[in-house]
Amino acid sequence: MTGDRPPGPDAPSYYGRPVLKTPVWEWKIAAYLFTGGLAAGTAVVAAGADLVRAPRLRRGCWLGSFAALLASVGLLVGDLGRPERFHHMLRVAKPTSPMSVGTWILTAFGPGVGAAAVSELVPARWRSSWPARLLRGLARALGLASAATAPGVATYTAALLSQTAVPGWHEVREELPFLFAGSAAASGGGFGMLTAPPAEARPARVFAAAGAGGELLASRLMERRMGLIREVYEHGTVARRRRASEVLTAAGLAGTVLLAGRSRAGAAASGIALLTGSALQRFGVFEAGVESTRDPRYTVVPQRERLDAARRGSAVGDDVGRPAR
Amino acid sequence: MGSNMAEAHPVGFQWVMEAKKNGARVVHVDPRFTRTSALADQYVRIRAGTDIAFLGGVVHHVLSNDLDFREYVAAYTNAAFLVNEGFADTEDLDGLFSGYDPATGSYDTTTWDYEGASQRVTAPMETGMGGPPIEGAAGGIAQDPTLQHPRCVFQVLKRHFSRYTPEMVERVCGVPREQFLQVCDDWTANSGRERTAALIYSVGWTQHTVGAQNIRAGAIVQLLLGNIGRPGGGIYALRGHANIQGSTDIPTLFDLLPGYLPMPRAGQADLTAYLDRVRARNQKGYWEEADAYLVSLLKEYFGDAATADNDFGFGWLPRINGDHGTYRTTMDMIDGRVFGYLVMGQNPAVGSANGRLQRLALANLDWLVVRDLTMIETASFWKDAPEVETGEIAPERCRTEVFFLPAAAHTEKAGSFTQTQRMVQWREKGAEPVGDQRSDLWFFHQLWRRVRERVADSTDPRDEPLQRLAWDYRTEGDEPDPQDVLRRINGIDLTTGRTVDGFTDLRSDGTTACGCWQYSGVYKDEVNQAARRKPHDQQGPYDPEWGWTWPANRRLLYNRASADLDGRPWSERKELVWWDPDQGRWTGHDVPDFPLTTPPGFDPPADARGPAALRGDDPFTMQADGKGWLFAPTGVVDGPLPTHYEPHESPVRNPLYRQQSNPTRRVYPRPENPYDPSPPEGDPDVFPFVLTASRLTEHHTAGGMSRQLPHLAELQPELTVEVSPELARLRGLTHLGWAHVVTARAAVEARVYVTDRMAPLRLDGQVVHQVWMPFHWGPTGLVTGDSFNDLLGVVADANVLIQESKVATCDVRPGRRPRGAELTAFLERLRSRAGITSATGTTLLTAGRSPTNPPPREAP
Amino acid sequence: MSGNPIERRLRGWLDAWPVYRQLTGPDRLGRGAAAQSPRSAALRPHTDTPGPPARSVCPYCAVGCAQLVYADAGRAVQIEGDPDSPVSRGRLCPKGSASLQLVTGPQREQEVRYRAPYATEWADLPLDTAMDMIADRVLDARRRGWQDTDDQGNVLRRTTGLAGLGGATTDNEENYLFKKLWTALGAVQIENQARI
Amino acid sequence: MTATDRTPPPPVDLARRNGYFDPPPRMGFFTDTSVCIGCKACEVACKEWNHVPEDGLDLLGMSMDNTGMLGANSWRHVAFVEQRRPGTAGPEEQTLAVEARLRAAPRGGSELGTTPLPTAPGGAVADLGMPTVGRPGDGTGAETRTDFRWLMESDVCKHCTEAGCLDVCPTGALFRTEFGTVVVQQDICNGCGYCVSGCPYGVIDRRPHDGRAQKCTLCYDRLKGGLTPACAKACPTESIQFGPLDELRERADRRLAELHGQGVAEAELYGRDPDDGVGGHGSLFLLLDVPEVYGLPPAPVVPTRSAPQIWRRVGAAAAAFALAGIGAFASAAFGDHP
Repeated sequence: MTGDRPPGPDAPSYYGRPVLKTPVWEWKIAAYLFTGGLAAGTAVVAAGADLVRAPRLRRGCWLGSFAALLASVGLLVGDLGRPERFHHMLRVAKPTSPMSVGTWILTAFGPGVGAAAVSELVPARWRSSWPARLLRGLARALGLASAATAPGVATYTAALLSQTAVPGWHEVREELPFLFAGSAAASGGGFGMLTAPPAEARPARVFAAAGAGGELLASRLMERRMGLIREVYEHGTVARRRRASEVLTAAGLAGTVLLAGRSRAGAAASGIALLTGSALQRFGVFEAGVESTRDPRYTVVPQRERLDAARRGSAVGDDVGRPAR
Repeated sequence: MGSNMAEAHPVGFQWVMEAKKNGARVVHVDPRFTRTSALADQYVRIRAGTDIAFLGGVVHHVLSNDLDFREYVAAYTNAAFLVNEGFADTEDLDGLFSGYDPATGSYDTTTWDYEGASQRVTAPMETGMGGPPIEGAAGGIAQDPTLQHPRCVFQVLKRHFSRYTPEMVERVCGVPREQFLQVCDDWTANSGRERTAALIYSVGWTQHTVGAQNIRAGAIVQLLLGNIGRPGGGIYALRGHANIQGSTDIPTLFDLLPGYLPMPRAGQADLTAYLDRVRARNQKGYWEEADAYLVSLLKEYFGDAATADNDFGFGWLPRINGDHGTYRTTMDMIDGRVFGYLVMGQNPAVGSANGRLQRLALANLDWLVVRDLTMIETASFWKDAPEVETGEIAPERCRTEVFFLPAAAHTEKAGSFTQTQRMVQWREKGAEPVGDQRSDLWFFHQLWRRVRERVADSTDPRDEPLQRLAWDYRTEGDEPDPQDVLRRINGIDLTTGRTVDGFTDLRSDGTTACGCWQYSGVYKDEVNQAARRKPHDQQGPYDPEWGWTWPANRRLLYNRASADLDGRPWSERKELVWWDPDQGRWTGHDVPDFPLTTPPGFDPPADARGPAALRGDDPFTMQADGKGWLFAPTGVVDGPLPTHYEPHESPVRNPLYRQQSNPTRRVYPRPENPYDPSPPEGDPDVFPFVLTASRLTEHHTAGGMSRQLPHLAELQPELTVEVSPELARLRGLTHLGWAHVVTARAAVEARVYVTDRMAPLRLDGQVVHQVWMPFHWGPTGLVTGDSFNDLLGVVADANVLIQESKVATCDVRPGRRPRGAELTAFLERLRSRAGITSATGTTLLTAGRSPTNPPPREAP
Repeated sequence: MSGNPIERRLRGWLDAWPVYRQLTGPDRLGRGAAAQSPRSAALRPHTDTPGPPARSVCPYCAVGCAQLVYADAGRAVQIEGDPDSPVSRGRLCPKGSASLQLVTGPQREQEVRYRAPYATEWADLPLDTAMDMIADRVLDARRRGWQDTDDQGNVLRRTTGLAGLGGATTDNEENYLFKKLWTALGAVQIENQARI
Repeated sequence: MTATDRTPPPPVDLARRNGYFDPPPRMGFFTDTSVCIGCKACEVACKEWNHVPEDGLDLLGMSMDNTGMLGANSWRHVAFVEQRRPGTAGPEEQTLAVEARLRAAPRGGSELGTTPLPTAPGGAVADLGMPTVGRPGDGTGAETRTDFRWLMESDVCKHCTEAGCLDVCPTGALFRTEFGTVVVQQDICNGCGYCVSGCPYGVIDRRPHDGRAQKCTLCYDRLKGGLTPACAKACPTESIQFGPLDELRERADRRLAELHGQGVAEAELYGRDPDDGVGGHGSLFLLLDVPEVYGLPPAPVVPTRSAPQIWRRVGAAAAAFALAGIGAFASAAFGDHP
């Protein structure tokens, strides 16, 4: 008898109360999305710079990566309800938990970045000593290994958000990894452009441009495919943040292509635009998820539509939800 | 009816739900759609205080359609008995019965007699439990077994309710005709040989100026349908406190001694005079043996000092000569006639009607002792009463000396509670009290010890009973062993020193001592029977080995009525006890409520008295005539039959009679206790709505045991007032907004709940809005709020002196109430607008004519 | 498997690490047995008290639901329904279920509180002193309110100087002594919730 | 979401699949709302046993519901719906006032069950301008309310066969017990909060100050002692039944058939079907209306089912990211210099 009730956004609810809990994650997690992506992006740039012998780019990016990593760890631990138990993360290795997967990826990623950064910090007068050389060699190997895990660091956070019941994150799971990958690359490249002279920073620019382009593309694609959840993405702070992000990213992209190769200032401006765009994108997506849990319709309506569609299509029940009555 | 069982007695409600699963039909009649209504098959909305009109309608329906269980009615009730020629009905006197005295506001009940018998007592509080005495009941009462005689009870009843038609029910109660007839159909269809129906009530019936008659009306329906004394039938009073049943059996009440023996009255010079008032010399049934019960009690009270020569110490008992009820006493406190007050486990400052009256009384005492688990408003009134805010009570001017003594909790002491079906259940001690926490047993023992010390050398005769008081209970530490107290309550055969087996062992010659005859058997064989805990899945459906039920561990009273005239169960489905001709005795699943060897066809000799005078078809063994009373010739002071009277405060003119309200109700005209006059005396303009109240599942009474507990307080954190969407629109109230409810006495603020569970009623072209509030709040605790009871006035049922707290008139206004002196002024303004003085509403007689000259009746 | 204490220790340490249990046991995904902590494995209900529970009755309404009171060192640790009861079959309503909080919560007063006439605050008072004072006041109020006869000369031999209220929440045995003592004192004003 | 990524495994031997040798049968609840009297004994009994603190002395205005939602401090929640017609939400007078207050709350009202709403009842809502159409006192109202009913439902953790909260927990604090139930181990949980968003039912939440995730344990300790969970034991009307899940499913089917036979066509089972989006519940419900009316999601799917899809996309994105990196440097190493 309820099957013939016209589907629509005016679903019955329990006094308008949300069905889901809003995420307990605070701004720290949104910030981590950015710093994690930055750590990954800069690690890739640093390792690449190492390989192509671009020392200033390498040095800046390893240090940047390490700083972003430290910030990430700080933010992650700080968001815990029981920070002193952060090491419990290493108790299990759960493939079903993106956070567990992420923890292990970060565990693999971290030491190399740390070693590389420490090695970069060795004062010039000690560099030729044998322990420093040993460290350098080790750091290089470890840094390259870290860079190999960086794509994981850059993108697993999309899984982290998507594999939740939060409509604003779950519904965009197809595009979110690309959005985040692009965002990470843009920020990593952008950071590279900021720290190294244009002459050395070309790979960073290419990387940043690819990332920014990817990010913009993914963002547009994501919006086009949205269902009801579009309401959340197109309204309020979320929409403002993401619009700003897109403008900055686009500007950063243009700057990267047109200016950054020529002018240090242009490179810096473009890099800052890309970094800011990346950060705003993360906050926008994060907040979209939070916002989407505050109204029961985003949870209920798609489910009800699916259920009703399945009932119309099949007398025995659908394949995702519940049996027909 | 009159009960919100699912909310107030949730665990008891499991049996209703189980019955429903087994196919029973559940009907709920209530002013408000409650959690009980939600689970019922049918919900009937009724105007508060019109239950008798509804039930009278059922009686009318049953009688006019010949739907009564005729065999049962003719044999087991007094339907065939003839009523005195002088009797005049409310139909004759426009709402009054014969014998009304306007000067005293009471009845001379002599015209209500049976023909051929006589009764001498007019007040039920004079007769105790056994049912009022009827002289000559053991002999012959004139009767017409065909039920045709115009003066036989059956015909009197028929005539009395002749105008209680479905149309009249609709006019009075606001119940649509179809809904009412559906209830009638269900009730009658589920009564008779094969089926029985149960009736459940609570204080929704008792807390009215027609409280006793509400229950009488239910009893009449159940008797007519053959639902008394039979499994699945009956009338169940669901009581609200763990031991409220016990505290009436073993009473802490002014008018009763243990076992519903009445308190001696002024003028009863000796034991014989007392007994002659309590029971007739030639009546039937077990109450005829009241002498054995009283003498055994006196032997328990005074031990060896009670002898046949000194009337067993009867003379030491104090005498009453009127109303010493809790409200009267409260008013006496205000008037300075009471100096000290001991309150234990009760919270009158917020829990009794007219809270201001209560608090002003507390403020005028010399001393007050409060014993409770937590700090309650009754102990702290001098600093947190609303009257402190209005300036009526000032701590520095309030002389009441207050002792707060922390009490031990139920887990911290052993003892017995009697639950609502008369089952006495023993509690073991599970934990230790801490600090100064003590049991009440300790308190009374210590108080006795100290008092005794102080009067030990007295020669004043008034100290004699204290000196002679038998208080030799076995002690454990510094308090009596409760098992020993229960053993003495059970009764001791003084010739052997052993416990008696039951009340039939008690003697009037001083050879037995018994604290409460009713509880005789609870310590049978020197074993605490109340402590028995044989699991229910290891015994039969009546579980006789769990606890102990008075009387005689009998689960169902008057169960002789479950068998037909020949002693066979009315039906196989409904068998309970029956006559076994082979053994020559009554037997069955329950303990038979009948002399065990009196056969069904027994006709006693003319000179028989007491239990021996019971005929084989007299199932009501405590009644003087052995019958179930459709008509109460005595014992009910406001009429032999229930009659619809409007509540004391009502916006509606009584559609049935010119007599508006119960003409015998007890009014207390005092400045602290103003009433809103009802039609025809006053107009319902200022207080146009009907106010009613009840419990929430999540709280307990005035909240002393729930408002302080986070796990309960969070479930219902604030006082609310429930109104219908229609009333909300009418008064501009919004859901969750503030409103204040005002009566002639007080204004109380609460959060508004706009809900479809409330709905206005249309009667006779008049729309009546009802307003509901819970009454659990007060100024202390985790969650606080105004006290609902402040809104109520004190006006009482004359039979039992219970106040009418289930219905009053009120207004609801948006916003918060005025505070402090403004509040006083605000109320004063409203009262003057409504013309309310301390005298309004106290005119009892409104029939308008002399009762001796019956006026022509108005067309219905 | 090995007698080497270091190896044993290492193995014990490894066994305590769920990741190791995941790799070596049947719970590969670490969502069940492998993730169980030692505390969880050893968990027991706190009704595992030294002695049997006291068989009690709920103190709220008059349905008379049976309760089991589990106590440890004289203090109640859990109160729940007694399934043996034919009345309640082990069930309790929210109030009955809150009984533990009722008897062990911080709202319980533990000491005598005394408010002298005209005082604006509570004061302490030893219990014994309080009882002596109460006994004196009871006798005094009794004396002042004493009535030997009524207007017509009928014997009353009673006092209306003191009143008592309570009983619906107290035990039969307590009520019995209350009424008995009150009656012996000649006090007639004694009431309880049954009339309210 | 369009389709499932895989067919759930049959729900038999759930505990065995999670590494227990010879486990007891899977235990669960069957909450039959058709006999619920809304007494909230379950809420209190649960809190008393599990030492769950109060969740706020907050008048919510949701009929008799002052708990509002399951949460860290409410492991049982009794929902109350006053319905004018089946299939509709509660009365608009109440919803209007309540919803405004919920929207103003930091977590949209989903903090209920954990913490009180920050604004006082009525405080957030000015006079909503209730329409005063019609003459005052018109009509008795009774005649238009023939369909009126009052639904009550005791909600609890679903103990899903495929539990979103458990799957995403990175510490193993949330785990599948030998009884097939889902429990947070309080000695392990570090309060990462992932489970809160992993649950498609809004059940689990983090307790402020304590910092750990909290929800119904199906009285794991009591089960270990062979006892019935506190809520089921207290429930006066057997609205909450506890037992082996297989048995409960049969009981639920019988009860549904019984109600359908009595003409209660709107009765439906919730969480009964092992093929649903979470592989079926460990705690089943018999509802008298669509789940939305009780604040339940009508057809939730455990997010874990999207994991393969998500990881494929993540993999592709990571590859693209890596390629972009490699490409950038390859172009630098081998390409033309600017």
